Amino acid sequence: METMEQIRIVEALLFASDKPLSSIALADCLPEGANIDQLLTDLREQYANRGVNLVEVAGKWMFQTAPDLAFLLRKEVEQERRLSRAAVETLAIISYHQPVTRAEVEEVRGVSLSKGILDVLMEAEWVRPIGRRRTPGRPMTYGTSDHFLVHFGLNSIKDLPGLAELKAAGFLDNVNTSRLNLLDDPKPTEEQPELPVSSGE
Amino acid sequence: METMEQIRIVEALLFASDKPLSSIALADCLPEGANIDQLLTDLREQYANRGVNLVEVAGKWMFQTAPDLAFLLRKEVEQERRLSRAAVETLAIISYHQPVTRAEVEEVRGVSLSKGILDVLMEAEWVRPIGRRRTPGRPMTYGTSDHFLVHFGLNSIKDLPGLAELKAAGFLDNVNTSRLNLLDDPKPTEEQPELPVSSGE
Amino acid sequence: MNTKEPEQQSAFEEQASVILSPDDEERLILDIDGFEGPLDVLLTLARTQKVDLKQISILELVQQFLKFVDDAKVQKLEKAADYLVMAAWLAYLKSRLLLPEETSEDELSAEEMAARLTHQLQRLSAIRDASATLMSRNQLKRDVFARGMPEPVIVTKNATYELSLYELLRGYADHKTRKSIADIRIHKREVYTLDQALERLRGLIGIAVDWTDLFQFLPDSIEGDDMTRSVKASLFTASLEMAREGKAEIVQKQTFGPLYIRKKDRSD
Repeated sequence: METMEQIRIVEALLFASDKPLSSIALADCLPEGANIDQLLTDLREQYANRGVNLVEVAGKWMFQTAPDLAFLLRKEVEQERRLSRAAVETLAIISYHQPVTRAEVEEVRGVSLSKGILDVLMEAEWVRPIGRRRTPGRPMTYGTSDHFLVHFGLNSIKDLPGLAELKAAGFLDNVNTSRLNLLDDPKPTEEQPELPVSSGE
Repeated sequence: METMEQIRIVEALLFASDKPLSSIALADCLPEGANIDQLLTDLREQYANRGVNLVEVAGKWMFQTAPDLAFLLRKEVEQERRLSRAAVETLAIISYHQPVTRAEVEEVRGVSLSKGILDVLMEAEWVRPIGRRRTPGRPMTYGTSDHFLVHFGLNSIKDLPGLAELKAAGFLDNVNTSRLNLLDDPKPTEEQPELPVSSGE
Repeated sequence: MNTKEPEQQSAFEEQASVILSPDDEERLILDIDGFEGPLDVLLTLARTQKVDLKQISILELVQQFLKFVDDAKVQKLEKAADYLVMAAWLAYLKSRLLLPEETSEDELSAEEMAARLTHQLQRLSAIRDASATLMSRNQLKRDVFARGMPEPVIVTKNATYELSLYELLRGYADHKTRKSIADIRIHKREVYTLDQALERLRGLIGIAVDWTDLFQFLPDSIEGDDMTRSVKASLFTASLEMAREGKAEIVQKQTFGPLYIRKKDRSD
């Protein structure tokens, strides 16, 4: 099979889907030995200047409209109520600090987390429980989902904007959760991804 | 705005839309004076040999997997339910004889219509009530929907082959042609002498 | 560490004296409702010092915060719980900063406590900037869009039924085929029966005097080739029947020639 034919197949599969597809899933539909990575790179190249672009998100591939056309297509999202400032901040803390416990989020923000906020973020499928901390009380830890990556157009958590700077400044070091008791030394806690919540897609 | 930029916009709009778009709707998003027909023709040309094609159905435009690659999408399709022979025949009669009442369908088929058949066809969104006959009892008339046209890739109901064409295509091999000519060969029509049902849609 | 304390202490005081300005304090008429907790208030207050967060005067910040809580707690004591705890801690910090430090192995120095607070404020500030950056990214379904009509429709109702155009046409053709066979059975040809022919012939033959062409007796009302053929056949059969009964005579002078018939009255 010619390369062009293989590209057409990858193109058709990706175009037909409204969700990102992994290169493995795509390769399943190609003849054995097809160089899927090369095909994807070529296809991305071919669409680079079009109204639709091929992007890599959450380690998978999908077509989406070109970012510079957002002004034409932008929609005030109806169902998703606008996130409160508290929810946005909580989401940011969870995404940059993950895995992170509720108490740690509260520590960073300096205020207790009102009940609905985590619910909203989990309902939007941006945040999910990841496991439990191996500390007294075995608190649940939270992190972001693949859906979060797809929504914000990130290939992985490592691509979060400003991550390196935050890290370099020491802002992502272990959070001392003995809040308002700044006398204690922060003790590094070890994450134990027990009780992995269904690793799902 | 350059032509390429306008093509990009049309491309993105068609890609992101959840339904086929008319050239008028597309033109609304373009600068005044844009030659939308030329843009669509160019875009169709550009996608002609790709894995995805730009097609015109029911007078509107949409992207669609290239027909020769449809096999790629068949995996999902297999789970779908199949129509009974009676349902297929009823659908065929409605499409050729529309607008047609239930009683007329029964008369043409020579058997009464079991209750579920029309329901199934309407659930599949292929058949819709069109209006009411101006005859005693004001019976409901039925016809095919735009979805029907989209599903079967027809631009208009007039594109259904006539009996002569069916015969030529070998569909009617066992039928005595002279006999066939005596039968009514309804000309699919789009005119609606009926009283319209609430224009809804 | 202990030996450095006096220096650090003075550093804080210096800082405080430089930055403290009555204007700033007066401008801050604050309400708890507008804030996301005590750290948020502290951050806001720290920003009024108009310096890099690393350079803020902790002493001034403490005083600003204590004043803020004093003003606010009258109205919203319940909500102020977090703020009161923070106020108490800051008051403690303030006393540590102002008083000569006791040496202690276990506790952090006042300087370290202040540094930690500064760090916390910087961290919150940084995460806020990050969250703003995150939210300003192009978001799916808001700024960028996936395929609006995905084709491997798994959940959509529309696609529950599968039917190709071929099957649709096949269905119509099959229907037509069956219908055309049914037509042959159902549409019986109209015929002129033998009884009808006999009745007609018996009635007319008496009127005619001489030999008459059989087909002169054809009814006027018949239409169509089929019916004409049927009438002729029945009249012919009727004429044979009458001849057999001895009520008529038939003559044909040549092959395929006309048949002549006349009444034969036996009673004569």
